[in-house]
Amino acid sequence: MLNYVSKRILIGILTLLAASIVVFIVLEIVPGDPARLMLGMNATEDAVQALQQQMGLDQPLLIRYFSWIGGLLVGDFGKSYTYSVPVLNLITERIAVSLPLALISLFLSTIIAIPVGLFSASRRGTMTDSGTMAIAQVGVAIPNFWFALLLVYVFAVSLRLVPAGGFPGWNAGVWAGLKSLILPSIALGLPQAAILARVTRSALLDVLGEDYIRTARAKGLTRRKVLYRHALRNALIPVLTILGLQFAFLLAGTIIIENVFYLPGLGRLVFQAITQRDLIVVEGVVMLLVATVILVNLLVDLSYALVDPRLRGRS
Amino acid sequence: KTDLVLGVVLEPPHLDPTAGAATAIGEIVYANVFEGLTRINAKGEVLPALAESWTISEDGKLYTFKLHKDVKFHDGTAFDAQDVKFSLDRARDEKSTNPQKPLFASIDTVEIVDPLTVKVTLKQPNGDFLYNMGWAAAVIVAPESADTNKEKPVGTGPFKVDNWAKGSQIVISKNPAYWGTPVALDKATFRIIPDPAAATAALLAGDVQAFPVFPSYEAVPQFQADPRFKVVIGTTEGETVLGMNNKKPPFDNLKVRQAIAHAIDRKTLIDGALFGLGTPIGSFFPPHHPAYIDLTGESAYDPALSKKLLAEAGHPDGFKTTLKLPPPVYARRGGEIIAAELREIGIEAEIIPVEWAQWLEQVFKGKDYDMTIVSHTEPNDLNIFARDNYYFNYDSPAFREVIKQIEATSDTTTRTGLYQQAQKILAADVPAAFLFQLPKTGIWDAKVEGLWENGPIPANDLTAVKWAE
Amino acid sequence: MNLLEISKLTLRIGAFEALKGIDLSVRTGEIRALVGESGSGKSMTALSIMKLLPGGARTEGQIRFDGKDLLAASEAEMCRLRGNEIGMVFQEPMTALNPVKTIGEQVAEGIRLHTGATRAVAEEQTRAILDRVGLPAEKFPLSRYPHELSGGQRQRVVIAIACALKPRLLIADEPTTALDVVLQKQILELLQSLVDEERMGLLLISHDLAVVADMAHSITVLRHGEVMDNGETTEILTEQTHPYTRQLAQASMHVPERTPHHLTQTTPDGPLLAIRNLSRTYPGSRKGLFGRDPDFRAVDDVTFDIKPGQSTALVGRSGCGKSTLARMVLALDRPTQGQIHFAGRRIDKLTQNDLRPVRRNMQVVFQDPYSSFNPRHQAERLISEPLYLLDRELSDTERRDRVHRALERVGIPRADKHKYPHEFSGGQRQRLAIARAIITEPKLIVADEPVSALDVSIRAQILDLFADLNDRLGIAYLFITHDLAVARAITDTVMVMSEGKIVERGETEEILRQPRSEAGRALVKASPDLHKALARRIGEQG
Amino acid sequence: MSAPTEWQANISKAFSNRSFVIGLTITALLALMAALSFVWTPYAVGSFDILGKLKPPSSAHWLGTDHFGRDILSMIMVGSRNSIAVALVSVIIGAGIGVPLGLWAAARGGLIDEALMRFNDLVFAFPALLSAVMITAVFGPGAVNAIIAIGIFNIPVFARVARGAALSLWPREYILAARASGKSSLLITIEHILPNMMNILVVQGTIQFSLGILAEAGLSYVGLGSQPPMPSWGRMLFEAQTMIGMAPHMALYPGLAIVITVLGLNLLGDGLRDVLDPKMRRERS
Ligand SMILES: Nc1ncnc2c1ncn2[C@@H]1O[C@H](COP(=O)(O)OP(=O)(O)OP(=O)(O)O)[C@@H](O)[C@H]1O
Ligand SMILES: Nc1ncnc2c1ncn2[C@@H]1O[C@H](COP(=O)(O)OP(=O)(O)OP(=O)(O)O)[C@@H](O)[C@H]1O
Ligand SMILES: [Mg+2]
Ligand SMILES: [Mg+2]
Repeated sequence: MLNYVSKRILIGILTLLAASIVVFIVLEIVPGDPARLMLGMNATEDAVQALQQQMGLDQPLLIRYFSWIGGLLVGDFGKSYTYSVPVLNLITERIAVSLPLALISLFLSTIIAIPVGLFSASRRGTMTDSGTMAIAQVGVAIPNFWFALLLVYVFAVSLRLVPAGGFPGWNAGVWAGLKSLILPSIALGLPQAAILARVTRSALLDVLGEDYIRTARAKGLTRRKVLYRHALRNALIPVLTILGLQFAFLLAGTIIIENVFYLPGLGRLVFQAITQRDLIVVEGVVMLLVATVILVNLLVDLSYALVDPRLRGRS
Repeated sequence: KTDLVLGVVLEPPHLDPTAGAATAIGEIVYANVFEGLTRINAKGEVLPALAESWTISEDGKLYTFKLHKDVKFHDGTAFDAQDVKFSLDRARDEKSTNPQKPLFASIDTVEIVDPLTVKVTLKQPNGDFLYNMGWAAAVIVAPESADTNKEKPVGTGPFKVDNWAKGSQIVISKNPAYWGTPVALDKATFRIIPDPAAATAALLAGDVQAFPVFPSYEAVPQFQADPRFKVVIGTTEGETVLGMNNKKPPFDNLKVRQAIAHAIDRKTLIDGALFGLGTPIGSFFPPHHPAYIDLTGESAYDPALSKKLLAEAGHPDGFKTTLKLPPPVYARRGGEIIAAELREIGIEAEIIPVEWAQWLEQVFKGKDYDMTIVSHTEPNDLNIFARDNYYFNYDSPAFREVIKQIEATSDTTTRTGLYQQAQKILAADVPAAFLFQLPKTGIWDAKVEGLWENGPIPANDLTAVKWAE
Repeated sequence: MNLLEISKLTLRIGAFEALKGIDLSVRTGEIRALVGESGSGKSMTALSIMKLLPGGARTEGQIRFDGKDLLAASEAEMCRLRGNEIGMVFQEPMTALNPVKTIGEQVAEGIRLHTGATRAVAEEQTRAILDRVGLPAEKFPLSRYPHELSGGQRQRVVIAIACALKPRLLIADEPTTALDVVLQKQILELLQSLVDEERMGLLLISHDLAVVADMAHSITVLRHGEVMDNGETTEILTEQTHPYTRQLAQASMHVPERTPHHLTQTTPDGPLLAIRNLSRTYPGSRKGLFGRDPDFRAVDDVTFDIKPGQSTALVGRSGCGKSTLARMVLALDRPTQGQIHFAGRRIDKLTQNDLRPVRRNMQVVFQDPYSSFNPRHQAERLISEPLYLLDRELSDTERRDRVHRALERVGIPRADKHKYPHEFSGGQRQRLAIARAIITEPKLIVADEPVSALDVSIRAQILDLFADLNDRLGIAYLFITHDLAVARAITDTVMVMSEGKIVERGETEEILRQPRSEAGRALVKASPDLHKALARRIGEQG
Repeated sequence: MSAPTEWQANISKAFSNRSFVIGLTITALLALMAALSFVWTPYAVGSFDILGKLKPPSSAHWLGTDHFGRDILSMIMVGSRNSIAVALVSVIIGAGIGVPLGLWAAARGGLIDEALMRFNDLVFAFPALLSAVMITAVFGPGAVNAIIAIGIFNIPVFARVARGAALSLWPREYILAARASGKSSLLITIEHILPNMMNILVVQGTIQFSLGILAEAGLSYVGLGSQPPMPSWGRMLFEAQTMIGMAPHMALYPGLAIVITVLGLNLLGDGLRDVLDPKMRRERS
């Protein structure tokens, strides 16, 4: 087990390293000079050069790469070109929005999807089942940004129940903060819930076809008891897999949703940083996201072992 | 009520106007946090600021500024001639990263006469000097705080920066130790809302009470119809042009450029891209300026003429070209309309959207483009057509000569004549097709008073803003 | 009154009539065998009793359990009966247990459900029943998960679940088919003793007469959803009045006619296949941070010869390394140590290309007639695949001739060559597999359990075919099986394998009569044998 | 490919499958609409009518007009071409590169397999939209770059599916028999492995196709997809966003077009899976 984890962590680190090289190279060939962008159309050439020097952009590529990587190792993400504050500060400020957003949507989609999946599976073949699954099928097809648009139109513009967007900051109070995350979380979470509900249902149905379900029924368990006691836990593996994938997806989904609701999250930071050619911020955020995805995958794999004892002793 | 939430579209990268060109910086700090020797008011006039008065020598080369006394920076340090010299020298320095370095190019020396008097000697007379000293890039900073102003701006203005939640909002509050007339607001919050739809929603929902430069033209009628809001369509210094690469065939041919200019229907363009809110221009000059002359007739919409000109230029069937568009909505939407109109006369313009960084790199610096649409928002920038190596690749000795004369003249009537002469040259040479003056669409709560109606420079001067009873 | 009384049970699934008016009864304390070929409806009968039929199944007729009509019973009543009054054991021990629950939980679940016992009490009972089925808690703690048990042990857990509450009727649907003969014997004995002890009725389902002949008091023979024959075991087996029963019995005891001349034949060239000190190790699975299981020797220092035309059986319990050995012989796997010589040439180090002439002379038949063929190819293309090994490209007529000859030899009409695999029956498919193996006219065929997936009657036909080909074409066999009856039927010599080693070898008859090794004795003792069972029955009756 | 009888059986099974029939109908209508748009649309999509802008649906403009007075129905029709082309080509790219990679890894195992899995990890580790943003930052926005961005993400998906399917096929006895017939891995892969996983690939292809439509819409929505004058559903939504208060129809119809298209493809995929995927078939019986 330990061995497995350490191997996975090693692979994760190698993946991160590869990712860092890819990101660095890709961003290196992005056209556009951050210094010129900052100084604008009236700037003189020597002012631009002076600024490049200040930012360290005149150094050769390799040196910049290694000093950046070296910094990362000690937790120093470098200093933003445009904001000229440590990238880490920017990231931590933004994570305070993005992470709750992703987690709330994940929570939302889970608490909706799993009961719906169970409900549908337990009524397999009935009208309720097909009705629920038809709704889920439509849910899967809805692009989250469009859904977001409709939500804003209905709940913020027409009914004025919630703010249309923006984030007052957590110092304005937890409730105020949460309130501004409600619509975005729904926009992100509901389409995901549809996917998850379908996966839950089909995983349950797969499991319900297994021999041990028949054994359990032969013991005298009712259908419902079999569903909860035997099927659910076995169906969790595919559900967990999708949950893991979804988390990565939600993180990416925040990029669009944060723009629709003008939330100051990581997604908008990275978007803005790319247009401003604040490459060091882009690199930092990308590394963070990649690391998160790797970590989440690892956690999901470890949680498999929690669910399924067969995977506990594996190499 | 003594607090106000304002919406701004762009977040400033930092808050030091002497180190970055972003208009977003000026929109927060100009006149609120930082002040210069002079300042520019809502009408575009030059007024005294930290310099309480000045004298100009006969030859127009020596300016003697008398400074206000008892002025303190936000950190409590005193303001004096030392700071003025430091600021001006720093901006002119070889290592300077001031975005508007040309503003200081005419300065020869800066001398301290006494703590409240500064003498500035110019290399040659400059009619715009006092105006230039009123720009955001020319504000006075203290040597102690100059390097940290990006994050913790320390100025002499009536507001101090309280808090900056990156990506979300910037809060400024009243500076009780201000040397001048105290301001009415205790607190102002600039909320950053880049998305037009969100901006509309935020105003409607009352989350923000003022949007001095509202990003969505199409939503304007909706607010005009709503008595809760005041909608003010003002002017800006933004002459919007369809820039053409004057050295690159076929744009090196005057007839081709004329054909393009005549193919554009400014009314359709303004209706389609700006929902009717811009003013058409026929040359590179703001319509609100006293020296403005209407030259739109020179390039009136006439597709038949365009086709004829094209044929004369040797392109009877038109040609294929590209149109690089930076992100603003006037460019992207305008570009779509212009491309469609050019298609009518046979010119197939492929639309290439670019980001600002790319635009600066490829179009502005690299001159690697055929056509582009951009708004030149700097005030008093007629001279860009006289610059060497500017991205239009326009080269007219006659025009240069006129500009040189303007710069050396302080007399208003002479200048007016020269300005008009310059406008005519441009309208005839068509180095770019002149489209419209960008409007400033301000929308705010009907009870808010004192916000600028026009945008002579990018600023949200809050010194006179208050809530009506 | 009978404990279970089924009368005129008809079962329809969609338009298909799976059961057509079945009559069947089980008395208290009786062991009733339900025998029949695959698809005859045995499992459907069992599931009808439990009312656990697949969706869309409709039943008619009567199933009386202890006088109560089960078909009319509500689902709640059935839940009370299942596991309490009627227990069921399923065929596949590997999948019949929930992999994520401990065996303790799974056994205790039924106890708690029906008796409402506290956790502690239920645990006590669980211990007792697991102990009874031969899984004492000292050696097999309740906290074990199913994957930590072997197949035989899992089947014991399934039996423990079914018998935990001492049901009055136990249904065992092919409880041993997935196990090897030695385990099969143990499990059957366990069932027998449980039934004797508690005086349960047992409905024992099997496709093999020989398996049940020993145990059952009475037998019902099923075919195509109809009862063919029904009666006391002795009567059924000795008199064999019903033709179908006779057919089944004869097929079980079938021995192909062979001329054993090959055995004595010696060729000057020496052996066809010579294996010397062959071993294959699999790396041990990793354990924890530092350790790793020791390497596992699946085949351990094996040496033997096969002469041209000789038919050799390789027998042994499941997992002893038979298939591994076969794969190495076929050069589908490389040995860790040792040498393989074929027709005088060392082949274990040859490249794929150099192997071509060898492969031409050595073909293979696998166990599963269903997965041995690419479902997308026609019979002609399937069986001509090895022709690829010939040095020259065959003309179309030559190819067709060869295909026809091979089909003819295995007894499949030429016209069928355009059919797809799913259009053949299991037995026909195995004939096709043999046709594919002989199309290059090889000298050796390696057959890995070629008949164990087939019903007895079909098995007999395929064995005849193997024997015939051996006779007519002089092909040598390495015949892998765990079924001694099969070995006896068609091989000259036999090798007994145990834990990777060959522990005994010799002439088939002799070894099967008098095995000397322990492994050999266990195998022989456990093998179901209709002859012996019959003899015993007749002896008992006097 | 498949045995003819199997085909016939599948086809009749398919047409009694509700998901398949509905999905196929929607998809066929979409394809028809795209094809029709080449020869006819109610209005030309390049012509502006600024005076007639933002008109709600009427008999002249069934779905109303946009901010330039263009006919939204015509834009949606022409836009479908764009969506289909981007999604289809990126599926082809993904399958064309991913499937051979997956097959190769499954046939060789060992280091190559490991390398492929790590490559998959790497691509999967990047949030998709982020990479698309980076790719378009380098090459500029446009349909071709959207295709590349989406296509790159399809590669590991197909590689993984192909590898998984191939790994489950390799131990089959008919593969062993083919090996015993001396056939090379390449030949076995072509003759036996690939044809037998076609079903799974077709199903996966449908799924990726519908994901591609969604992805293209997302990219266009943030301005990274195909550029004007080519209409695109995502960009139509982007433009509608600021006008949702006065012209909700501008946001409604392109969004519905996306939802219906994706829904149709998903239903088709579900239906195909029911019909073709043996695992599901077993589950049903
Ligand atoms: N779910 C189902 N739907 C339709 N037909 C089925 C179903 N399950 C079984 N059958 C059919 O019912 C018949 C009887 O099947 P059953 O499982 O009882 O056979 P069996 O005698 O147990 O065979 P085996 O020895 O192979 O287990 C077979 O023809 C089978 O194809
Ligand atoms: N690839 C492998 N890796 C590790 N161990 C293996 C591998 N293949 C087989 N083994 C182990 O080697 C032993 C022998 O396996 P083999 O398949 O040869 O048995 P067998 O005698 O054919 O059994 P059966 O009668 O069940 O087919 C078994 O314990 C098996 O678990
Ligand atoms: Mg059965
Ligand atoms: Mg084996």
